[in-house]
Amino acid sequence: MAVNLDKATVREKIARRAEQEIESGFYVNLGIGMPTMVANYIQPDKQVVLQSENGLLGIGRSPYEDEVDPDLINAGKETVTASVGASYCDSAESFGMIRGEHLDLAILGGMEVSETGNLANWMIPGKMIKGMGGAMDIVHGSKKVVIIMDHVNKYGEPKILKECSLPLTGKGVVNRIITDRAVIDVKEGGLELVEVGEGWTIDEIKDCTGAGLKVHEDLYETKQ
Amino acid sequence: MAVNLDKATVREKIARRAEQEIESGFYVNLGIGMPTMVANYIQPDKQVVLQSENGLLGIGRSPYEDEVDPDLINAGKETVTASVGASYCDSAESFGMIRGEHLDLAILGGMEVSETGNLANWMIPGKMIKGMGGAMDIVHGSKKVVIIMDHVNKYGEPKILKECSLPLTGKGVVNRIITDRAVIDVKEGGLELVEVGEGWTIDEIKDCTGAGLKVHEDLYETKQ
Amino acid sequence: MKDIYTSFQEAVRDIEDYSTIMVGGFGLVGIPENLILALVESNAKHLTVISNNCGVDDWGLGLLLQNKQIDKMIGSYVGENKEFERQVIEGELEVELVPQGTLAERIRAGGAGIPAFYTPAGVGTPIAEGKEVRTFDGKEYLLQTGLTADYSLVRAAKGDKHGNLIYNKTARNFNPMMAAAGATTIAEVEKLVEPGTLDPDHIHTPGIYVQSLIEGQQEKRIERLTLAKQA
Amino acid sequence: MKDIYTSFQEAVRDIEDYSTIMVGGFGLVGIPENLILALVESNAKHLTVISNNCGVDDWGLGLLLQNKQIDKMIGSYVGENKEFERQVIEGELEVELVPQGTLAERIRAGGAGIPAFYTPAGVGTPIAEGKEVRTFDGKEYLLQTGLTADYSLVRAAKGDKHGNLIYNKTARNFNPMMAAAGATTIAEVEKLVEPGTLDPDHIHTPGIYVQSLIEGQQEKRIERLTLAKQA
Repeated sequence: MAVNLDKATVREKIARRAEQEIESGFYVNLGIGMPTMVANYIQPDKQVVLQSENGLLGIGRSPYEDEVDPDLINAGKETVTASVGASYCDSAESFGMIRGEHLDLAILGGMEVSETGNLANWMIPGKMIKGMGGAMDIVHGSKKVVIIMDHVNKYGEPKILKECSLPLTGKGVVNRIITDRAVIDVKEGGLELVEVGEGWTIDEIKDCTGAGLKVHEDLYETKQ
Repeated sequence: MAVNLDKATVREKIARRAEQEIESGFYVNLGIGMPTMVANYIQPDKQVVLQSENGLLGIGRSPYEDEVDPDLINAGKETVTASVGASYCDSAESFGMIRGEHLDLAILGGMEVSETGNLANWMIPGKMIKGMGGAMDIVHGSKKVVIIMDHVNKYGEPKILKECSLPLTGKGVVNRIITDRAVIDVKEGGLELVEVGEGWTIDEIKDCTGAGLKVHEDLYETKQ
Repeated sequence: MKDIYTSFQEAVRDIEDYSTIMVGGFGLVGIPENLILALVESNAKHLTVISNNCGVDDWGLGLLLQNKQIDKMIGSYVGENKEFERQVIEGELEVELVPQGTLAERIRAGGAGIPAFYTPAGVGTPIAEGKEVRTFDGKEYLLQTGLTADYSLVRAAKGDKHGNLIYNKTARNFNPMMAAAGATTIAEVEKLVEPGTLDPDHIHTPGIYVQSLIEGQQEKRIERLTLAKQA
Repeated sequence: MKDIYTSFQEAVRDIEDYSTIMVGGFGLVGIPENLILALVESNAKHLTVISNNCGVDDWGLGLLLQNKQIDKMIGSYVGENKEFERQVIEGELEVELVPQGTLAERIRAGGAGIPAFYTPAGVGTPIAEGKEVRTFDGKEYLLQTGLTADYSLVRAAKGDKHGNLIYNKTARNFNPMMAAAGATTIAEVEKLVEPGTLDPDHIHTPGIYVQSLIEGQQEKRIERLTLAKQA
């Protein structure tokens, strides 16, 4: 049975599930928007270093008013602080770090994901193009790329598809998709449903997914 | 008339002439061996920054005994000091500086130079190969490359040739050759004799040069 | 050895119409504010600007846009600027979008004498159109070329009179690569000091890349002030 | 988060026969002296070593040579070592000579996920044999590939327990690029400090590149002591 939750609750739910992808000791890049929220839910016992592609390895919490430094922002252009043991670098080094696969995990937003792990998340033809920013580099640069997004668009249509209809950000780059309804892995042979959200059935997930889904043998419901 | 000078005097003579290539404000790379000696003759009124490809921009004088830092050497592995306003960098940055043509001048030693500006200065077939070090990069990296060497080898044979017989360090890279007997420029149409050393005639220089020489219209004798 | 200016107008005086200019900064952080203001005043037109972003409507490179000085913009994210959108739609402004890491690397390559390199970013995307795709070790990569500029305008926290620069925190971003990739690099520094004042191990941009310097004070506008909730 | 060792033997324990190892330093400056000594003791054989030089007969990588642990050496200048010469002539040791700037850039590329790039160095020389030559803007360049290693052994002046490293003067040289290009990077530091002690703007190698650290004291042998004449 479908579940109706307000938007903020949905976003928090997705962010909390995404947090479970982060292991202690990981270096992680969180994309702009909902992925940035994931930082708020990182368990305090995990030692995690967040990278910001504008040249900060070790993003700290938001600053108190008297701590604000206009020279210190994250890739979303929000004021931040640096964590203990952080370091700054230039953008070439920062993306060398990304492209060289030194990050353990990247969590990014998505518009569409295909069954072969193609990702579209940067432009809609006919709309003004704002630019891809660092997304096209980041999808190639992490040991694991996790996309977090709503399972369907505002018209109720699937965002997980056989083929993306939008221009790609990267080809064959996604490892896992986390939505408000399910967790799906991109495998050699196609998509695999690994978790079903509370209140949803396997068949309902299949119905709102635009590509074939194998069901993982140890499928379990998402714990909140 | 040929001139006989002891080796040290010849080297000093060449080094002093090479120093005249350096203008105030220049960034200069001096090769290992005789080129390094050029630093000793730089006029005190010239502001010159010497680059060492192992990561020092601003080589200073040799250290006094109590100034020696084993972590501070030049590319010839000699202990040095850093000049006021110097900076250190890694080898990739250092060669980026070189390759990106940020240096005004490189003065290097040579075994053979051809009339098209080819340089051979790193290996003699049949002898143990020690490696090219930074020479193959440096010859491509400066706005002007000056080779300093004896005009002839120990058998009295020309080292300036139509074609190099030794394996090349770089192709078409030399701008000027300074020897104990002459200064010769590499031009589009071939070699051009621009200075004749004291005690030498133009014909004598032509005789000991293995390639055709045009004579520069303002030819004058080297001032010592 | 370097030109030390006291007037920003003078610092940018030689920048002519049709120049290619790199401008440091990420968002509004680390931008050479006063050099940009002077460039607006200079009214140099038909510029090609290489910068990660294009400012906001009323600050940074947005001011050059308002004044219609830019013919072409090369950047990775230009979404903060309505005038930008208008000029693109009207066909007044040409845009080349480059993935941010590729942009950083192309500028680094330009300054370091690397004419081209391969990168995975953009394979299979619209960015790959017209570009060579080549496989190394079973993975596809795009050929990308180095970028250089006639002028680079950068901002640093400290600079000495030999041109050595030190940046503050994330204001470093694209500035060091641009300093190296400009035929003429003009550095706006918050504090200009005598040579020998800065620790040679702390220099981010070696002086060889910088042709002139000028000290100035910045507004340092904040785009998205985000504060922690007071406990 | 990082492995902090107190025994150099333990630090190199996992390095197996047939590993590819990058070793920082230029001449004897900036070499990880104690890690090399431990590697000699470990007796790991058939190593491929990537380093600008190969030590001298009785110090640095020369000790690995003496102990016949190296199958192949990739470097730019190997002329300070008689045993090296003997092994090459006897066919015991394979050598790949790479121009120094190309070596530095290949290692940087390896760490930065760039599979290949073009460089002018070596065009028209024996280095170009078997390599693609390509013309950009009328000038010829060689295609060179990135280099990575199973292990990188580097030395820094200071390191913190998050793996951030700061180098001293010209002891920096190849160490930062190698730190990034090693699948596992082991840092020998002169002084190990707590996170937060080092200024984030002064870090040369961000901790992400470093997997383990060990503090040790170095002899810092000088190859060519050159002194100023006392006035």
